[in-house]
Amino acid sequence: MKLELKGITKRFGSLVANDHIDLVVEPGQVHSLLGENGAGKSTLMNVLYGLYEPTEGQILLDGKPVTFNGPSDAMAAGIGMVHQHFMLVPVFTVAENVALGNESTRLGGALNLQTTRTRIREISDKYGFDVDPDAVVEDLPVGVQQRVEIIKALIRDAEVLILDEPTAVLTPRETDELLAIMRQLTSDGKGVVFISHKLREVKAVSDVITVIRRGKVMGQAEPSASTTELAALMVGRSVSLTLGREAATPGEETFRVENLSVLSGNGQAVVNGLSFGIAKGEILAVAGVQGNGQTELTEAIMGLQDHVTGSIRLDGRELVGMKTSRIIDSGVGFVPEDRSVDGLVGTFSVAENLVLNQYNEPPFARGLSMKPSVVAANADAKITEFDIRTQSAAALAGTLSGGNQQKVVMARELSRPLSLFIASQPTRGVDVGSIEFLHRRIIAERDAGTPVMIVSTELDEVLELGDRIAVLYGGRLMGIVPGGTSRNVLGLMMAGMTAEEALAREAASEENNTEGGAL
Amino acid sequence: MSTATTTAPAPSPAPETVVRSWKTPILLGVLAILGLVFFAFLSPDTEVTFRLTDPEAAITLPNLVFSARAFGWAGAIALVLLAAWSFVLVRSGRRLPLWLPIIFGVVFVSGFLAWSVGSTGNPNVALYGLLAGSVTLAVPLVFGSLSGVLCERSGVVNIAIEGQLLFGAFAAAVAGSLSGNAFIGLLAAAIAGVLVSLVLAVFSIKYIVNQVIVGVVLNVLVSGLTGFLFSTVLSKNAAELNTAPRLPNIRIPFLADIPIIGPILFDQSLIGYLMYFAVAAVYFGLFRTRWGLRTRAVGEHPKAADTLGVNVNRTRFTNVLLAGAVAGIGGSFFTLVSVSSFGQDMTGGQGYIALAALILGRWNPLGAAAAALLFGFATNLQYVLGLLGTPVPSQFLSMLPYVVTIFAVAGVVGRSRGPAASGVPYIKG
Amino acid sequence: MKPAPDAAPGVLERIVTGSGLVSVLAVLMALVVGGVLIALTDEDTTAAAGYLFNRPGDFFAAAWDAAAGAYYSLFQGSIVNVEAESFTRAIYPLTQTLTTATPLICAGLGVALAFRAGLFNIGAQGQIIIGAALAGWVGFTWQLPMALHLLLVIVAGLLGGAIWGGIAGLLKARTGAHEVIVTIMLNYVAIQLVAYLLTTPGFQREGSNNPISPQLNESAMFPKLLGDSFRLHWGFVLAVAATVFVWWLLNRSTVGFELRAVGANPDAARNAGISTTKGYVVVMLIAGALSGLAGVSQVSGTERVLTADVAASFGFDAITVALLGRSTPWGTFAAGLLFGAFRAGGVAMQTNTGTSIDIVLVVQSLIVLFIAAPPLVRSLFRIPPPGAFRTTRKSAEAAGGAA
Amino acid sequence: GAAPEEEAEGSSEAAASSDFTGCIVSDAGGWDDRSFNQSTYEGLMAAKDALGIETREVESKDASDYTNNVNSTVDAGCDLTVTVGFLLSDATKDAAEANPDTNFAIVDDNAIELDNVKPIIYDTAQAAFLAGYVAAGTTQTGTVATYGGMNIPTVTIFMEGFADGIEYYNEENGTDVKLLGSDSFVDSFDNRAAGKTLTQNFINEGADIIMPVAGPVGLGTMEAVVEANDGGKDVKAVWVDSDGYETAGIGQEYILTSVMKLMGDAVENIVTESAEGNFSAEPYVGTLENGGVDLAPFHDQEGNVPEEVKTAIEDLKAKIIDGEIKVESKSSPQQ
Ligand SMILES: Nc1ncnc2c1ncn2[C@@H]1O[C@H](COP(=O)(O)OP(=O)(O)OP(=O)(O)O)[C@@H](O)[C@H]1O
Ligand SMILES: Nc1ncnc2c1ncn2[C@@H]1O[C@H](COP(=O)(O)OP(=O)(O)OP(=O)(O)O)[C@@H](O)[C@H]1O
Ligand SMILES: [Mg+2]
Ligand SMILES: [Mg+2]
Repeated sequence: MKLELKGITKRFGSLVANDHIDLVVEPGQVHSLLGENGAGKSTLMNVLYGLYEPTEGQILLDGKPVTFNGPSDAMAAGIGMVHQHFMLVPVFTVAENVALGNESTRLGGALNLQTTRTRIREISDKYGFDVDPDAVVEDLPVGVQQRVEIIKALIRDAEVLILDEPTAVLTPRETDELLAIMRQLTSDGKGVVFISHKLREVKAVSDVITVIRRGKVMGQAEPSASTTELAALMVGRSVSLTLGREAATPGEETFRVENLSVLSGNGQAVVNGLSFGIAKGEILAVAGVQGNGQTELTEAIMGLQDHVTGSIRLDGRELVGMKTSRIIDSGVGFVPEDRSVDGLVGTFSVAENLVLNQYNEPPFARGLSMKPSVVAANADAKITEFDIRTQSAAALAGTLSGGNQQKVVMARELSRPLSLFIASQPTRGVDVGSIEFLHRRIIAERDAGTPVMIVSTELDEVLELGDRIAVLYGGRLMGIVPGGTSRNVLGLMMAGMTAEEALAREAASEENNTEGGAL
Repeated sequence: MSTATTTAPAPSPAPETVVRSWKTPILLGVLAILGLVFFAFLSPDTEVTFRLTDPEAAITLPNLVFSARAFGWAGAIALVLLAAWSFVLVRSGRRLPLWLPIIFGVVFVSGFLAWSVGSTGNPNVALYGLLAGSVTLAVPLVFGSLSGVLCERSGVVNIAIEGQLLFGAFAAAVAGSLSGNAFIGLLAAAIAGVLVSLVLAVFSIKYIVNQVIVGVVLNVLVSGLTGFLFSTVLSKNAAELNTAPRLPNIRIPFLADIPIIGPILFDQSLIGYLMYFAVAAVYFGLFRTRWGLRTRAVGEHPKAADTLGVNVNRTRFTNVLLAGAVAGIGGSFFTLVSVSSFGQDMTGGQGYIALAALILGRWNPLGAAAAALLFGFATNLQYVLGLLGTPVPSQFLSMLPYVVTIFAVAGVVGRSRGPAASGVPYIKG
Repeated sequence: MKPAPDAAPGVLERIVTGSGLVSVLAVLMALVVGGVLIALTDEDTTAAAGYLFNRPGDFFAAAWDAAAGAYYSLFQGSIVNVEAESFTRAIYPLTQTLTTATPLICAGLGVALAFRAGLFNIGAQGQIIIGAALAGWVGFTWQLPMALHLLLVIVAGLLGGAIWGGIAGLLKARTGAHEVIVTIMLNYVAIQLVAYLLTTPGFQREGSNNPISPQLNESAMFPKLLGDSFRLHWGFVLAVAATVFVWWLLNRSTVGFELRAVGANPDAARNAGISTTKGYVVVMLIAGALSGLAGVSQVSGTERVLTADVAASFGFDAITVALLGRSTPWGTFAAGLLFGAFRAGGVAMQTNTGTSIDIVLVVQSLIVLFIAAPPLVRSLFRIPPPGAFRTTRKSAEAAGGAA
Repeated sequence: GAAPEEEAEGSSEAAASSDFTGCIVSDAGGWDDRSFNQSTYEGLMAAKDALGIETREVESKDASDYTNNVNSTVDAGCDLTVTVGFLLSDATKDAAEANPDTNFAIVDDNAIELDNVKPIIYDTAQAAFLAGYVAAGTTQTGTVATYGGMNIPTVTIFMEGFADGIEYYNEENGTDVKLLGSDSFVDSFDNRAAGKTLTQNFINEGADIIMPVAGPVGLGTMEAVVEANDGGKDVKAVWVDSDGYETAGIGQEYILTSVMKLMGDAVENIVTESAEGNFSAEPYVGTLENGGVDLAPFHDQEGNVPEEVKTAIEDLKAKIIDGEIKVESKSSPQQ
């Protein structure tokens, strides 16, 4: 089935998210979309999937114009979509999730999940998915959840499959497997629309690349184009993808984690016997695919986890068992991974959010009384310093764009004397220009002599910032390697190999001079 | 592609510590100590008699007669052993089997029953009547909590159960009186419940007003409206407008003669039978049908349902209306079965109790019905103890159902979560 | 470069689209619905309806008389009695409104405060009762000098309410028990507890076994605010002070910052080192204390005695008051005054025109519903939505900028 | 229907219509409580019909209304305000002190000693005693029952008198008739379902005569009694306050008798006296002697009450009136 978009425009109020976009997806092709945050990629796909009604423009299937009044129309027409944020009901089983909206029923409306299970097994066998129809989705790893999403599309006989940033949450290995699946799908004659910020993947899998900037198509690119070319096309200027920076000059090790374990509510060890230290003036980057214990590690340090054993010492003081407020008072700055949920109160003003964890300390408060003027003055200063784009300091934080929300959190945490700085996904959802700025601030903090711990699932960022790189897998430390270690080694570690094994294998493969399959 | 011979990490040693939830053992321990003190040490030295059947019933069973002291000691020891066993299990990091708290609960309730009845002036009680009365008292609660289940499972908080019950009772009385036909009264009650729901749905779904606000206000509105109409219209024309015909009990021959459960299950009013049917139907509907799958999806993750072509707000709308019909029918129990006339605010806060039953029952129709029955039991037990002449002041007996609920919510249910999207309006796009 | 702040909306725009107009219309609509109900159930009107087609004028005249008469009495009973002989009598209704509003405001603040911390406090009723019981007991048993006695009565009331609220907060924090259920159940428990206490000699009048306490000692009473001809007492001043206090607490204090953060986003609060569990306990203690203050104003201001019915329905009305006031302190204050007026005026309406006071509940709840749904009111009266002008202006600017 | 003549007014109203205004303020129970609010109200209405006076009726929603409501009747120019229930005692006293020219009467309370307040109280236990005797003499199962709406003296006085009557019967006849529920309360005057379930419990425990003292909740008892009789049992009820045969509206054929507290008559008399300018603050105490309390006729149950019981009742009544038998309840009005 050939899919054509003609002159698609989508406005949100005065914002033009898509501006006369033309796009053709041929059967048997992987068509990639590239574009910075907020360029309008997801919006375009939502239009295509019937979730948004286009302000202008036309969708053609095999040359015939169609209109979608909702996702069910799009699905009926053979379009399937795997959303940037999974659209799975966590408490349902795989079969229930797949059946939803497409249920087969017996007499009287009773569900017949058996047929769904059978089809899931068929599809699962055909593409090697290995998905249990009766597993509850919230218990599944993200990689498997994503396969469930793909099954949802395939079971509805999708001819065109939209994948919106499907690799953001995958290990390099899982990514490889997904790319293989995409190839298998195209060889079955299906069309695939693939959205990703990871230029390497896009180059590896695409047949056609379309670049979008500020809602407009900037043009097509060859998969053979270099990453710098692609980045320049995306952003509209040449981007230095690497940050020139001084090497670290580590000082005394003031932060030490010893044999740390964290248990989840149902008794599983989600962090298992970690030991490491961070010196003053050093950045330890913690790499790993989401869900391997990074969240729990940072939360354990912050006193936000309940079942913690082992020891966390900062400047000689034991943090385990200390209350979060005391830990913050002892100079730990923390940027949580999900800013809008954990880092900000959306219905508070920007000014209030900028003092969210210092509201009760001088100069912002005296006794029980807060000093609004000081809070406001602080906000004005931070807004300027961090270039936070907001209507005013009194604007609600929830109305800011994602990148600006992140800047609010960073501004708050970086503007007090710190003895340890922890940032999870410090630049998630932030555009290239701001990434550069935030990275510089983090390095400045390091250079001021603060031990820094960065947790990131982006290998680029890990490599960019890490003076040393620790990799977590299944709650365990696979090893700590020096900054600049090759992607292959890191990828192997993220898939569960220890540092020694990974380095050994890397050395072996270099010796044999065989081509590494991994990207 | 990568040759993917991942060396699996060495099998991880069992973590040194296990998460142990001491909540259940502690609760059981406290209850066991209470049991030991009251049922055993403070046990009355009396013979208690539980009559299992009406002496005039077709089939009669012999009375249960035993010593309150012996029974109390046996029960208390069993409680202590069960509590100790739960401590042992938790210490060794094993899961508590589900039967343990259930058995514990049964032993505790029987122990309490024997102790409390034994302590009255006349330790001889009709167990069959105690149970049958509990069910009767629970009928409107069951309907009310089912209404809550239907709403909340689709993502709409229903505080307006009280209003639905009250309006149902009112409509049943008026329509029943005017038509002289109880079935028309029943129908009118369902419609009245739907009307209340309609306001809830329009305001909370269409106009995205906070669902809790709409619910609270609807209760006030219905109370005011029915109170106003009652005092201005109904009480002046009581004969024409407020003398509803009653729905008689329908006795199923033979089955109704089964001791204890017979009268409960097979000698009920139409509304009583409807109650059993409604619990089963809502349970089956929610967990075994297409409608239920969609309803639950909409209540858990409306956006996911939307992307699969389920119309979120329409699903919510229909569920809320259906819930109104269910609660309305429950309300008609007050005026078509219980008594045959409407009285101002006659539902007396039962809608709020139904809300509690819903949460206590963890948003599950069976659980909610069980919680409603527990409440009915506690209430009727309070009446029975009162009539047998207990030394406890009547006001403290009256607190029994409420205190039981607080214990149950704090001790048993705790941090259970409702449907994830309950109370969150769905705005498309 | 920072974006320029939006220009203030024009005066005309504010008048035409403003929420003030919507609120006024909401009240009007509620009054109209109530008026229709009054008219339809009025005996003269129904009589005239019998010959509607012969003389339709009669019907409408009767309907108008019924509704207008009732509302006129409502006004007379709540604001000013224009027919009164003396000035004192004329403004007496207004002072009645303030007196009735006092417990509504205090308890409403308790509900509103909890709401801001994300807790739904249905337990104001029980908190008022326990607060009143403790305050009343101190008031009629102890013999102390004036100021000290009253102070202790107030403290006792605050304490009683705080304990009752605190139980719900503590259970929520420790076990996760749903505060809606716990507070509802505690209401019933409180009623029974006080009913029991009123059967004990310590709480009953000497020589009587009616469940009614002795009158509070004079030293334990709020002085009258405007002299003895009015019932208005210093409890109202305390209600104003409580409003100021809650405003300060929410908007200017560190505690309020914590509570609001916990209410708005408990996860972010935890990450910022704010203890949500402590927050729940603290907010329920304060909310309970505010309701307890409502109990004090009843028992040692308005009613002077403790009965099982001392809380009337103030605890439940307080929920509506808080909701109407959008859980802000001054909004709650204003809503309390409005509801106080309805309650006070409802009495006169009933006495003078025989209209059932239940109509007040209908009107009150309709007001809350309509105010909560501005789009409904707007669409009924075809008022443009807020920002309708602004959007056009903005897009014009955008277009200009693009050009 | 046809339109009335335009000039209809003024013709039908009795010329005798004085400019006297009689008013009434209920307690939170409201007019339809099938208890003292209702009968007081009916008394005032009877006076209105008989004398053609003006009336105003003020129903209280809850305790916070009492003072306002009493004051509002003063404002409305009432000459006599009848307030119902001890809960209005303070409000009535305050208003009476502040308005010495206005007269008040208060039902079920005798705590006020003022020249313009007339207490109206009832020694209900006397009539309840007789009812207890009848019940004990009529029961087939040897078990009778009672329960109250709330644990307050105006309720418990019925229950205590009833209990005393049963005890007296047992002593006289050497029987062992049991009374259930002398300490049972449903904590409500609205929850009819509770009354019904409680009554079923009583029936299960063998009671065949039940006396509810709980206003409208008693209707729940009547439902249960009717159901029990339909199911082949022989169960009766004793109504209170008014003659239930006339007022209950359901199951009257099973009403053995009623303990009447004839407030209507007393109120009518007091309003009449007051309208005629003969108000006195002398407390009115309803007793068997003055007919303020009484036992209702047996109506349909006439045949079920043994003759010897009927004669004993007449005898007892006489003895109570002349003080030979003292019915003392701790809830009796203290004089
Ligand atoms: N429902 C909406 N209402 C208003 N604006 C919206 C809405 N959805 C998206 N936008 C805006 O439209 C623009 C395009 O957003 P879109 O989500 O399509 O970006 P994207 O290219 O997918 O970005 P990312 O790479 O971050 O996923 C953004 O400025 C966004 O804020
Ligand atoms: N649902 C929405 N409704 C209204 N406005 C929205 C919505 N989502 C986003 N916006 C607005 O759209 C604009 C762009 O949002 P978005 O998060 O996509 O920006 P972005 O391009 O990613 O910004 P940044 O570079 O700061 O990350 C912001 O002004 C934001 O406030
Ligand atoms: Mg963005
Ligand atoms: Mg996107």
